[in-house]
Amino acid sequence: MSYLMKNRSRIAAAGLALGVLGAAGGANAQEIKMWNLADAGGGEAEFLLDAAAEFSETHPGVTFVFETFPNEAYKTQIQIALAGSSPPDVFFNWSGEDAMRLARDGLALDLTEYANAEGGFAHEMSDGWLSSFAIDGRYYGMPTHAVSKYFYYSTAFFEEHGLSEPTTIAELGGLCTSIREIDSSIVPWPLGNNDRWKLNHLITMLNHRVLGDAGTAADYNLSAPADELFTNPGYVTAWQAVLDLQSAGCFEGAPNATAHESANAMFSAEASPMIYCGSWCAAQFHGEGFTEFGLFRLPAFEGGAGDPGAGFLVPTGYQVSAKTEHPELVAQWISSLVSDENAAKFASTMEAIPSNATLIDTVDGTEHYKWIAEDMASATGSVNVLDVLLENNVSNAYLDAGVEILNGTKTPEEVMADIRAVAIAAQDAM
Amino acid sequence: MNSPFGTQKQAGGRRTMSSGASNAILLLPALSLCMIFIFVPAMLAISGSLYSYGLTSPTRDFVGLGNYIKLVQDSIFWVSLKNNLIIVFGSIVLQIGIGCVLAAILDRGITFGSTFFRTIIFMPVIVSAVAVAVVWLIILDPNIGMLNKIVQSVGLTPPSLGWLGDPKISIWIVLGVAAWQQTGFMMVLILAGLQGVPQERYEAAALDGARGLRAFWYITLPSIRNILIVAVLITTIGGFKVFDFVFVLTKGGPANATQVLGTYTYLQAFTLGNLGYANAIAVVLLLIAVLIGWLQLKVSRQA
Amino acid sequence: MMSKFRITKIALYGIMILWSTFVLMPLVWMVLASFKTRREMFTAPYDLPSALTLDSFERAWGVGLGWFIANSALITVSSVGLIILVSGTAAYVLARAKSVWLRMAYIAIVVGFAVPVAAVIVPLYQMVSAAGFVNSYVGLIIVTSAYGIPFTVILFFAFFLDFPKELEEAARLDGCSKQQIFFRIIIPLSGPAVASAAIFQAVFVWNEFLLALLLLNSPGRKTIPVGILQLQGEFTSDWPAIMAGLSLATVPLLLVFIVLQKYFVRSLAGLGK
Amino acid sequence: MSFLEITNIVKDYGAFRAINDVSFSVEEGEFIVMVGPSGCGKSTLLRSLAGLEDITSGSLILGGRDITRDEPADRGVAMVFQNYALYPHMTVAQNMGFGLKMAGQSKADVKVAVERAAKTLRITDHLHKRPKMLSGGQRQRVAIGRAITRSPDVFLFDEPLSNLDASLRAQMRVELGHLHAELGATMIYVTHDQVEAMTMASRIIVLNGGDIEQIGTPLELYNKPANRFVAEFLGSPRINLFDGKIAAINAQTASIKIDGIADHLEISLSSDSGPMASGDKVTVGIRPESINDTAPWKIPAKISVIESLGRETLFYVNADPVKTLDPDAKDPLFAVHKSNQITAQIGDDISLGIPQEGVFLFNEAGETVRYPITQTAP
Repeated sequence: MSYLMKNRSRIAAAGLALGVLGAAGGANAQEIKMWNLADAGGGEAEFLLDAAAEFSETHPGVTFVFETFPNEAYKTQIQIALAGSSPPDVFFNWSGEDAMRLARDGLALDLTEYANAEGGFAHEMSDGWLSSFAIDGRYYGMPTHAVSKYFYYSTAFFEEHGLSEPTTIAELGGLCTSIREIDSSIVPWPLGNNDRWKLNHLITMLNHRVLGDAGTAADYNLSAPADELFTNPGYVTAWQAVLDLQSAGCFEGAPNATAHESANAMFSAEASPMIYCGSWCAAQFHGEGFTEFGLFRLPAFEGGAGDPGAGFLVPTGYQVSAKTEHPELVAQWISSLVSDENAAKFASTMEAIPSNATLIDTVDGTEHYKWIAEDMASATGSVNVLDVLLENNVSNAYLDAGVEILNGTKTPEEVMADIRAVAIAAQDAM
Repeated sequence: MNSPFGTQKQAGGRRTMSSGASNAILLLPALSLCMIFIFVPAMLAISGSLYSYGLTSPTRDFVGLGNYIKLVQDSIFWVSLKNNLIIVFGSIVLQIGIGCVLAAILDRGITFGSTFFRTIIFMPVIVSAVAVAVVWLIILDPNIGMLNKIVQSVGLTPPSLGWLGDPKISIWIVLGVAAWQQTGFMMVLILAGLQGVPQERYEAAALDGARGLRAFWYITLPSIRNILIVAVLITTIGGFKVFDFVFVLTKGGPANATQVLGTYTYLQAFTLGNLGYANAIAVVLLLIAVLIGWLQLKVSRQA
Repeated sequence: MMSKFRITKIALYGIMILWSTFVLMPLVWMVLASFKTRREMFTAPYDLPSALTLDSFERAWGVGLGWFIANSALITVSSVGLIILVSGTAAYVLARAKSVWLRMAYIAIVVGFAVPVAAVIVPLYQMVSAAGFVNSYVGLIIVTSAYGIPFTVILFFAFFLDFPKELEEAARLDGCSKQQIFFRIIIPLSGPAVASAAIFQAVFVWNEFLLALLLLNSPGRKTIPVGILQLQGEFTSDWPAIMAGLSLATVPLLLVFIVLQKYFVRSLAGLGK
Repeated sequence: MSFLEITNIVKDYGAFRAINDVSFSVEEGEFIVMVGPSGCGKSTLLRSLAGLEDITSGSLILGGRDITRDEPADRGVAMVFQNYALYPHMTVAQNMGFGLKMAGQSKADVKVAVERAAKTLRITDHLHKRPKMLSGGQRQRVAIGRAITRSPDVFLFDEPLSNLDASLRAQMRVELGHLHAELGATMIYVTHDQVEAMTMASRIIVLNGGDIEQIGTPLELYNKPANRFVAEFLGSPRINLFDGKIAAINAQTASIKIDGIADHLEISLSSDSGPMASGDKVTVGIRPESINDTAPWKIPAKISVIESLGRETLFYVNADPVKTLDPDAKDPLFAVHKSNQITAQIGDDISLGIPQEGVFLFNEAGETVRYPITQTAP
């Protein structure tokens, strides 16, 4: 080990020297720098390296630099890097307001021509997928896959105690109460909200279940008149649902101080029987050696306007920096990532739902993957998550509101008043 | 000249530089670095605070004092300022207070093992605040954290919202973690001062009947007055500079309860993209910095 | 009388042991936890590890900890060198200054010490970015150095005020220019002050976070504090790996400190002047 | 033109004038000692010569060269500092050779010069040592050696012996005297110790408040001080002074009335006496060694303190109501010097015989108006 360390640091030192020279001499004309999310799973790195090797065969002289960032840091760093002098050529992004703002501010490249060129990604996927990164029919990004969110539950625990999947939010609360009755020290559903987005994903879905798409759209894109913004009592109802779940004993005692990693670990270590987690979590749980779980969609809200068939769906993909020195090459590179073969390969290594589903049936995924793929295909609608959908300040206010609600420091009415104030200010600034 | 060693030849060509020019050569590198990277950005922050613009937006709009008007109405700004003050005064009490006690014990209270204790207690100072915060993050974890276990083992109930999740106590936890790291620094700083107090002074005091705590109060403290002033200044400046601890421990949460001016500037600038507004917060920090700098000069001249 | 004396002694030792334990526990736990398995972290987080496995160290190292350490070392050595050099020369001029302008320059530098990086980070980032120095070691080294200068100037200023004037005068008679006096007479005799400043700045630069976070954003160029944060983000619930990474990043430094602690302590003595 | 011409030197520190229009000249090979109380400007003057202080106005000509604005190293002067100012990080040899090295001389030349100087000062054995390994006296030698190595036109000494103990100081005085003779070099030496001035100087310059009071050989200054300040400054114990009033005067004699003494003190006058008039207040001066038992004019007194030094004896007597004008003493006592041992006891009554030949008179402005009649040794 110590020999290895020594050797590596020598290599590191040599690399540093080169790096300094590189920085001084300007970027290599054939270098593609690509940013990705760090905790997307180990499979992604391998997939990209393989794809890069393949791409280099047809495009000799191209080199790749892959850089990754953890979730929270990513959102900040990508903005900083794009505004700065040394942005990546191509970068991961969620479809949503952030991606659109980068397009509007001229930092994300218009890829329409490249996408429609021969071999371009526009030929690989449906218009529905393409629209996730489009403004007025112009493509400012290329979706690779979508993520969703489900309840994961321990099948062994549910069987042992005769529990069943809930069909309404109220039943979900009842489920928590039952679990607490079995053993009050068990946290039925660890939230892990210390990064704030865990509850944000839940409230996204609750807003939808209560208000429906039509009830929220004008508020979310700030197009409603100022005196009507976020005034729908449904928002308060959704928050109240969170409070009801909390008082039903669902969450851990200190959700705002618990990391989502801890919450995940509580589930995979079978300390907790249930968790609301992204579609990407299945691969993670498998990786941690826990496979005995089932899945269900967030249930309906009685009397809610939302379509219970609609699922949480965030398309994700790549955008290209407007400052890249070789846009065509970069466009070819990302297009190659959604070729039939690569898309299938991506789907199988990542257990993800690819934007190009041509060869999806050939993918030999796990049971859980197949379940998720089927469910997403059968969804009758899609709900994008608030923290990428809303304008930055409103999104932040919504994130903070979740913390206040869970801590009991503000009532649903109070947090909605806060959000409304921020939304009005943001609308003003537009 | 009839020196037996002959006359020293004056090197004719040598012409020494004028005093002004050589002053400039020696002074300018440091001065220009400070100017370019501290004062110019400070000026830009002041001018930038009069505009509204985003991190990625291509244009900026002049809003005059608009950002400042928003600032005084922004409760999170006042919470941040209050938190900075809590950290400043709390750190003075904890770090300098405890540091003083520990230093006094090391100086005259105990002999055996004093180097050992001094080394241990100073150790956290050289660990980066980020690493300190990450370790504490896990210790403070409400589900598996050590602190909960310890508190429960003595029969107390840990806060139900978590040490860092409860807005009423989270800022005090940040303060405590900072004290865990920095007290050793203050202890060693004060110890250095104590060791400069001549033994005769204590002997004279003993003859005058002042021993133990009275000697500490009447002899020791006045003797290390200068070092205490330096310690208070460093702590005050550090209290307004605080960023890393908060950023890693709480990111300003829960719901901005631990936000400080530094992290709030960062949040507004880089997370929310309100650069103009972030600059207005920064200007407040700058004003405080100038005030402290002025105080520092005042007392250092006096000292 | 004797017993009162002993009780006092025991109480004093009690206080020292209490605080030392408080300080030591997290550090010891950090190291112990690095040897645990992930399951052990949950089942028995505060027991001794069942077996001394180095797995978590390998996982942590795999993130590029070696790079982080190398980056931090490069940046620390360069910045500290630069800081000492320019602060030393500047403080020398300022300590000997009689003119109002130089007096004002000193005041400006002192005020600069109180300016938090966070307060100027927005324009600073834009300036560095506009100059094309984002992601460049040189950029970070220069900017970090700028923030290390004020404190170092203050430190050297106090030292030079006490420096025997006759030595400089003797050197002038011996034909030294101001620069020669500084480099041939003052610097060789400023060992304690230089060591003091170097130690302070090494700790400051090594641990500097905000500038490194913003100015070096590609993972290959990260410094230790930023790398640790990445480690924390990347290893989700793999706490043994995080603790192993933290141990690798801090324990060598702690050992260096224990060996050199005498000098650290001495270096602080200069501050009270 | 003299070797070193110092003309109209003025040095101001803001509103404070440290040196007030000072001029003098120095011949080659002279040993000039500048004395005066602290703050008199002697060190400032020396440092101005060295170039360590910029003078406000005036000029310095050394060997025909105007060095007024030259850099210190270019003036052809070397200086020995009070606290030696040796570079602690260099060996003795490096210390001594540093000036030549900076002047660009070859290593070999530097070595030769250093070794020669070391031999002169008998410090050859210490050349490889660091200054902190040396005793005070050795350090002093090295400091002098550093000056010698550079073969300057003028040596400047700034109270070089004040950090040494008494016996070493006496020894170094002799050695410096030898060195001056051996090198034949021009030396300017600042001290506040009048013994050093008296023993070593070819000429003494007495400075006071930025002005030169008098320049002359040691004996000239001792015997013919231009004023009361110089008379008081030179001589140990200090000259005894007391008030008097001229009761009567003519071309040959003056009769002085001393309060409390019935008989007038009769003084003979000569051509070098200054103007005096009847009724003038004067200060009478008498050196301790001039007081004897045989003089006709006597003051009754009582012995207060006896200092028996073996070979000689000093005693201090209370001559009330005649008080000496010593601002520092609580009981203004007369000092008396006897060049033998005495048997008297404290409390004994004696008479102080004041021989009129030994009397100084100073007018109200402090100028000397009557010198003692010089007695040359047989």
